[in-house]
Amino acid sequence: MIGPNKNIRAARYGMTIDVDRCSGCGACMVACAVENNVPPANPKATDRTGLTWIRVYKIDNGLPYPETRSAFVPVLCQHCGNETPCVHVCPQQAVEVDPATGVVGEMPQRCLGCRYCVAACPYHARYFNWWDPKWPAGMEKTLNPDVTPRMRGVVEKCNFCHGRWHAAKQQAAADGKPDTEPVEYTPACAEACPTKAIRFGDLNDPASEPAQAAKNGESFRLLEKLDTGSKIYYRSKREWVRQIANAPHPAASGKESFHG
Amino acid sequence: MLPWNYGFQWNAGHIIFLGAFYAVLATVAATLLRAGIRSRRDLRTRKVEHIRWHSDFHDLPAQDRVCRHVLTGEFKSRECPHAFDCRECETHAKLIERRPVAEEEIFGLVFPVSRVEVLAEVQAGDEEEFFGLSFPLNRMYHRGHTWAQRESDGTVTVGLDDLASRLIATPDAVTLPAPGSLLEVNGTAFHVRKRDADVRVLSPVDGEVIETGGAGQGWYLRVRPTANDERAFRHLLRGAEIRPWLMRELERLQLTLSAEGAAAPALADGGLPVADISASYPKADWDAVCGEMFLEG
Amino acid sequence: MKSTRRDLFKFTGGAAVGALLSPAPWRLVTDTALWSETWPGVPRPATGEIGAKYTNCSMCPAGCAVRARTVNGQPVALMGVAEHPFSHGVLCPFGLAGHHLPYHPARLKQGPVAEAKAAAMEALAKCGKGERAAVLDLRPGRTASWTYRRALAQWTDAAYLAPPRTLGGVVAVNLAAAKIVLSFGAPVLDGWGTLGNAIAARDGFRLIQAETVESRTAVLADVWLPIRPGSEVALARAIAGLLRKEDNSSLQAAASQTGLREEQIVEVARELAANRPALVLDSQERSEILALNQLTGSLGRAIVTRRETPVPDSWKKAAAETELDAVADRSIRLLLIDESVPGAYVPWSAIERKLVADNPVVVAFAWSRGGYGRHARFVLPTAVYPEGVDDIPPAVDSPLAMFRLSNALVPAPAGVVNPAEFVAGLAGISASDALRERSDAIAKTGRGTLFTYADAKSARAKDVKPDDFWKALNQGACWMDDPPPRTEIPKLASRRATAPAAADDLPFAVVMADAYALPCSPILSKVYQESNLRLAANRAALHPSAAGDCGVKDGCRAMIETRSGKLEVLVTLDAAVPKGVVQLAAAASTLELFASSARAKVVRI
Amino acid sequence: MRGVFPFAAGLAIMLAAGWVGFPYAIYKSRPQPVDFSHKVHADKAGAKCEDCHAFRADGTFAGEPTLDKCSSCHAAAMGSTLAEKNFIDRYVTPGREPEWESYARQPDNVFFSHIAHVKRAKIACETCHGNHGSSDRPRAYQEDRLSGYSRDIWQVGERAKTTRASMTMNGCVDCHRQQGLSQSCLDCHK
Amino acid sequence: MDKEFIARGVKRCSTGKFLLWIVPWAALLAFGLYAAALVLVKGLNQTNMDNRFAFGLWIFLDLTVIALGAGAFFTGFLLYILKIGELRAVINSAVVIGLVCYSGAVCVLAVDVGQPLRAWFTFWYPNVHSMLTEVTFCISCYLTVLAIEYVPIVLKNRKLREVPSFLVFEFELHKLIYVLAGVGTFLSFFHQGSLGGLYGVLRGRPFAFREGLAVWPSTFFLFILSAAAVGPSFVLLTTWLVEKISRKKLVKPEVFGLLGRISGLLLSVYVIAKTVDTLIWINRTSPESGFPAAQYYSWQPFGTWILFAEIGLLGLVPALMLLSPKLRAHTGWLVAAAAMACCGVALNRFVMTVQTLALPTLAFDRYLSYFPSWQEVGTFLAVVAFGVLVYSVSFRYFQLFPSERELKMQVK
Repeated sequence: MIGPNKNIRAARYGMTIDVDRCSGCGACMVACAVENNVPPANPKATDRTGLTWIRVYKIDNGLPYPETRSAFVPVLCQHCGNETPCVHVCPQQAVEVDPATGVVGEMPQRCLGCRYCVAACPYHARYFNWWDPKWPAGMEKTLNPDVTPRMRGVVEKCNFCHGRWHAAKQQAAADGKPDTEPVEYTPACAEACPTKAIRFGDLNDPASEPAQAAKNGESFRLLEKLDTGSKIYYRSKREWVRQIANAPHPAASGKESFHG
Repeated sequence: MLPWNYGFQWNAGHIIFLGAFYAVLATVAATLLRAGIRSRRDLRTRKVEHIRWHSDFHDLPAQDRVCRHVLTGEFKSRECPHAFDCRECETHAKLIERRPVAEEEIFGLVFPVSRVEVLAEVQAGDEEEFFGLSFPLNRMYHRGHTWAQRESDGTVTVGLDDLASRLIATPDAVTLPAPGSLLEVNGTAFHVRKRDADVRVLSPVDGEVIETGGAGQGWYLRVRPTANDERAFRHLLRGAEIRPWLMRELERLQLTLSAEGAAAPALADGGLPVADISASYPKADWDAVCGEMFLEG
Repeated sequence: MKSTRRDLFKFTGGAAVGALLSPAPWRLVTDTALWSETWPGVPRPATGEIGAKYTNCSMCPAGCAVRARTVNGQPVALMGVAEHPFSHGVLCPFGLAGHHLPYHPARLKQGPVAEAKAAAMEALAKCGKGERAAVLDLRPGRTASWTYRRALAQWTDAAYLAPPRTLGGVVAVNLAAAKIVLSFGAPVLDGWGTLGNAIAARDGFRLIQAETVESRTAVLADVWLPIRPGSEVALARAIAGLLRKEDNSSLQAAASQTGLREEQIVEVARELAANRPALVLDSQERSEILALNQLTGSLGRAIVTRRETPVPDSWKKAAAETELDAVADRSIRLLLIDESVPGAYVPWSAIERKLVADNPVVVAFAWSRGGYGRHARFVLPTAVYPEGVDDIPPAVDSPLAMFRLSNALVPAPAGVVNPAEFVAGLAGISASDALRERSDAIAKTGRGTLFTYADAKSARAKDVKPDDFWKALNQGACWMDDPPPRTEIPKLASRRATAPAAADDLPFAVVMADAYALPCSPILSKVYQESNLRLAANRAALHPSAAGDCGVKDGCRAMIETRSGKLEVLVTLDAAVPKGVVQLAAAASTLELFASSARAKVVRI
Repeated sequence: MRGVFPFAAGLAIMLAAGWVGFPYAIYKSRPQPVDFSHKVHADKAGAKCEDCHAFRADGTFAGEPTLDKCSSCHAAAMGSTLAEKNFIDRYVTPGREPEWESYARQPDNVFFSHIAHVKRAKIACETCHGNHGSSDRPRAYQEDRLSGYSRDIWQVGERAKTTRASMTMNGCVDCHRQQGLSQSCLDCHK
Repeated sequence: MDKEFIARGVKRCSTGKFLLWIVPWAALLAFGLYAAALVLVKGLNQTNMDNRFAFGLWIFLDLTVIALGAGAFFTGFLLYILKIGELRAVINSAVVIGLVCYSGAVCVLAVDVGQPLRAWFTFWYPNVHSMLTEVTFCISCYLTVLAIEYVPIVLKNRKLREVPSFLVFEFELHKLIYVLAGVGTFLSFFHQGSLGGLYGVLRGRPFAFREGLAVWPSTFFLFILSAAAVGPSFVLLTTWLVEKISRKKLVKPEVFGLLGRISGLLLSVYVIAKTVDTLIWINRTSPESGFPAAQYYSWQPFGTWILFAEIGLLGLVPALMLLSPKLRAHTGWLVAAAAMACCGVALNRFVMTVQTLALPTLAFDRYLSYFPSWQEVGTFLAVVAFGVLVYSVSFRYFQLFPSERELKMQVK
């Protein structure tokens, strides 16, 4: 896409997730599903065929009981800003990085379901609709009008609750604000997190929490060395947790080390 | 895909990629079109027979495509580049120049036309025997086993040579062209059906059919040739060429017969071919045999 | 002229060219692609005016404040009320999807109301001479509970049964006051009490979590004591001994039983002694363990007496609360079970013992299939959150009395009954506007403050007219009592210890994961099925090597067998579960299994 | 001549079918519930579009006015036309909302912010909706049978007579391109 | 009864016997089509693929089949562009094989995507930077070319060529065939390459990611090489098979030898290139992205053996066998070597597709395994059956091996 015109100040929305505060309750996953009209699972679905734009993994330090210590890591689309792996593989321009927001957007209506992007994503943050979306009778009344439900056979993923972003922009227009400044809003997961472990903001704004956290010494990004320019900064005081910034270690990953 | 499409940009990527794509499409389309136009033209100009012979000839095994001058031993090996149409063959022309010796052997072909009738009466009833097959020397032979005889009235008689008629013997069906229909060299003269073999007998000459002889008179066509000078018959075999050619043909016949699963009896070893060859090889795939001998694809 | 096959070809050719030169084929190609955007099966969300409604979540005793985003009045998303002084705008995953419950596939919509009433009347008539009517109230303290008690008072020795509890009745916990919280498996940060309040108070106390499997709370705790299953009491005794500074004879025993090192136990005791008040909690509220609070100085500070939320004087003549064990066996002829709101689970085996032998009448009021409905003779459908109007008694961690309503955000289906009014009807008393009466009673006292959600404002109750008070409550508000003038030291009910588990040779000790017995929104498949973040009721977590020993693999089916029955589960491997332990979700099905003893064996299918 | 005839015949038939027959086949048309005249209301009720097609506080566009807006004047029949009578009997009296068909309704997956275009970009309603505001009778609503899109999305029919602005995605993108505005998918898709 | 359709002078089995051969394959095809229909109607949940194994058996099949089908373009290239006349003996057969492989691949792709109705978007809104776009364009174009190259073969059928226009068109088209051969070569070059690029560009999957020239990772060129190398081998293999099944001499032994030699030459070049590439990858590419290459092979069953099997046992060994004239002279060795070469390339495609996806990327990922569902296998089998059917029919009615007739003479 050609960029927005010059006098528009672009945002780079991002997140900081404090692993030490995450209780693994799953509120973010539920809030996300409710916000983005992600359907309940088909009875046959498993953790490998399910749809959760944000997924909380339970990890541990690999030591035997009783030295085992666990932590919870919410993983969502990392909105890579550097040669985004999923963008250039899509054969029909269904995936793109919005220069105005830095959000990696995906158009399910343009997607033909080849799943090349799913294979390309090292974070497994992209999900395919293996089944027709199905809500129990009457429950479709509770769907969010700001997000269209996806159909079977397409890929979908987190887009930082663009429905809320639209609403925010709409409100800005109503308040007579110009279109040149990025709007402030909060995605459902960040809003719902009981312990406020997930913080959302504009990385271009030095004052924002993610921008602050990015500088923090305890911050890291997943698969840092792949240099995907991820906009999700994780944080932990625990050394062994910070190790997940690196590639899997055969010895550790040999055994089942987390739920799902 | 198209400049007015969403997402199209005038940048190197799009131009190179789509350029290549459209180039390919264009090339393929052009090729098809060209082939189409050409074949339309061919149909218009009645070149079907010509083309059929050419594609058949193209499919003949190499050793069946040899030049007549290999038969006579003038060449070690040479593949005929003109699909057995020696009329436009310079090599052939040159060779004839270089061998006047042909004159004694080949009756009066170099004589002026005014003496044709003399020849005619000289050779009346004059028979030549090769391996028990009669190949009168006053006839000229096509490699598809037809002969052409120039009559005094300027017409040409066309018929099956002895080997051919023994292969066919009494045909199950014959379809002769209607008088007035045109023949061309290596084109179809007439159809003969024998057992499962549907044989296209190749015409030795260009010309117009004026009369056809039915079963009684042993199938023949009288043709008014389009050109009656010597050049018009230059592609036909004659005189000294007949023996080596026939020898080769008999070998081929034997090969074919044996290949077609017929218990191969001595044939070329002096033993004369019987009058009805097919009758003595009931098992042989006669279609294949005839195809082989009548040079059909 | 006769047409040849050639002509036909030509015609077809022409037709083909003509078609390609017309818009039809191209448009059809486009349209089929567009059709695939909304093809059958893809619902279209209703659009309309976006609004907000407020209520309090009644899915668990916490009763968090809720702001519902509505489209044309229909809630499409729930979130907390950030300014709320107690729940601090926090909702748990279950609360976040509460608005789906009315459409749950297991939802009950109608039942044999008339028959149930007749049968109940008949049973009542038979009562007396040792046989009695009883109401089992899974969430006592509500206005509905008062109605039950008033109704039961009409009948001779009828029993008002409530799940036994030490904390949460008149005795409440004040997390904000605690310097240390020593929790024996109580999910302090994951469903115990009010989530928002616990998280807000978290920075104020140090959390020591003693339990076998590293639960969510343990993950966030400062110290996790991985103790062997069933060794809680031993640990508590040892700590008590150390705190009393008299004997540490039990220390060594405790160390060997719990699998902790002696220094660890000593260290805990030292910390408890050093930072008072130190609050001690237990998931099963065992007296020996809660008794520690007397030594850690939390009585009166971290554990306080909570004033009763005011009720009209006319209600004072009400049946007292009795524990199920206190009722004679085979003595209940009519049992009415109110499970319209999720609450503690009482094993059916325990209940059944109390029913008369010859066809007792059991009526269950439930919003969904499952639960006690499977055992009851009649199951009557009730409204479910957010359909019903009901009040939510203060949660265990609320030191102050509270009164808040869970208002109907969507209309309840026609066929549902209100359990309280049903029972009141049987007893011939009127309870239709009990809530209003109580609201007025509270307003009359003039005590406390009223916090309204829409405008996030607090007002002194005495400045609010009863009508406005009632109106505010119905539009989303919360009344909170003033701190009592003088703190009175609460008495911790000392219940006799539950009989020690029958000696059992089965290889696995069973540990319950987070207890959410009742069906929740289908969308929770995200945490239960589409990522095994939480242990679903049909799953069992084992240590990989332990699984290897009984020949089961990740994701394969297995049978959990106990003395009291068997249950088919899917195996999940979890290195954080110690060998010799199997972790299960505390659903109705599982709780029934382990009513008698908490040991099991795992058999591959 | 004779050789060409069958080809020509086939060509002609399919061309006719494609250009004339197909549009009838692909669109199903529905009449509007009420025989509403913008012209009359422009004189009597309010000159500006916003008078009836209002914005909400959160900036969302309310679209067609609801019944209460109508019944504020049409509490009882105004005038004696049949259309008026039908309107009162069918909708006002029973208090039923007329199920208007909006010609310019975009597909479900489109997020079009009226306020951004009208208030911020100062685009006149007519630019896209043409002179619909001064129409005298509502024309039938035509819907694509397969895709369910309104016919007006394509640059055809009544709208085309009075405006050049296309309501297809290309239309939006062209303008955004000229204005140098964002053209990312999620800018306009939800 | 269908004798007049069978070329003159060549022996074909009786119609009844032919039907007997056809029927089981047709049945298999029907079953496969049913499986595919299930997938199309009910969706991809019918497969065992999932969000981690986004690609499964089918993509592996496509890559392999297209590599093997490369014989068509490469033989055409050698015959019409480099004028190696001996290959006329197998070109028709090669074309049919190519057609079968490519059409099969395209059909499977159509089943593999979640929304086939939108597949044309790739042409209408192409993202020219995507390898998949390149693949889609090239394969569809090349399939068209193959179809056109197949036309003369069909029209040459004894019965059909009695229709004058067919006869003439065949003749004229055949004269221009070298153009198509050229175009085919161009297209194949690019899509064989982009199929390799498909995985080579996945920077999120360090196991597959490779550095390269300009926009193309090294796998781009390796795939071209390997395909060109194995194409002739596969032609050789199929020809040999057909000879065995039909119990006939179809091509001169020299042709076998020639095919073997070409294959051997290219294969050895490929093996060298592949080795160099692997070394660079192990020592630079992979470590730089934070993934020590050794770890990939610590997840069983994918130990280092798979690497050696691919490059050594099924790469170097057959290459040497094909290069040695002594072994080449011996049909048994020749065929064995060709078969090994084909397996080698298949294994390479397997590693690229399946192993890549099985390996974890995140620190807390698990190593995953995948086994195709019967629907996937069924669809796979449908392609095989389809291929056998098309080839059998072509072999029976068209002249796939022009020298068959004269060879018949020679055997006697």
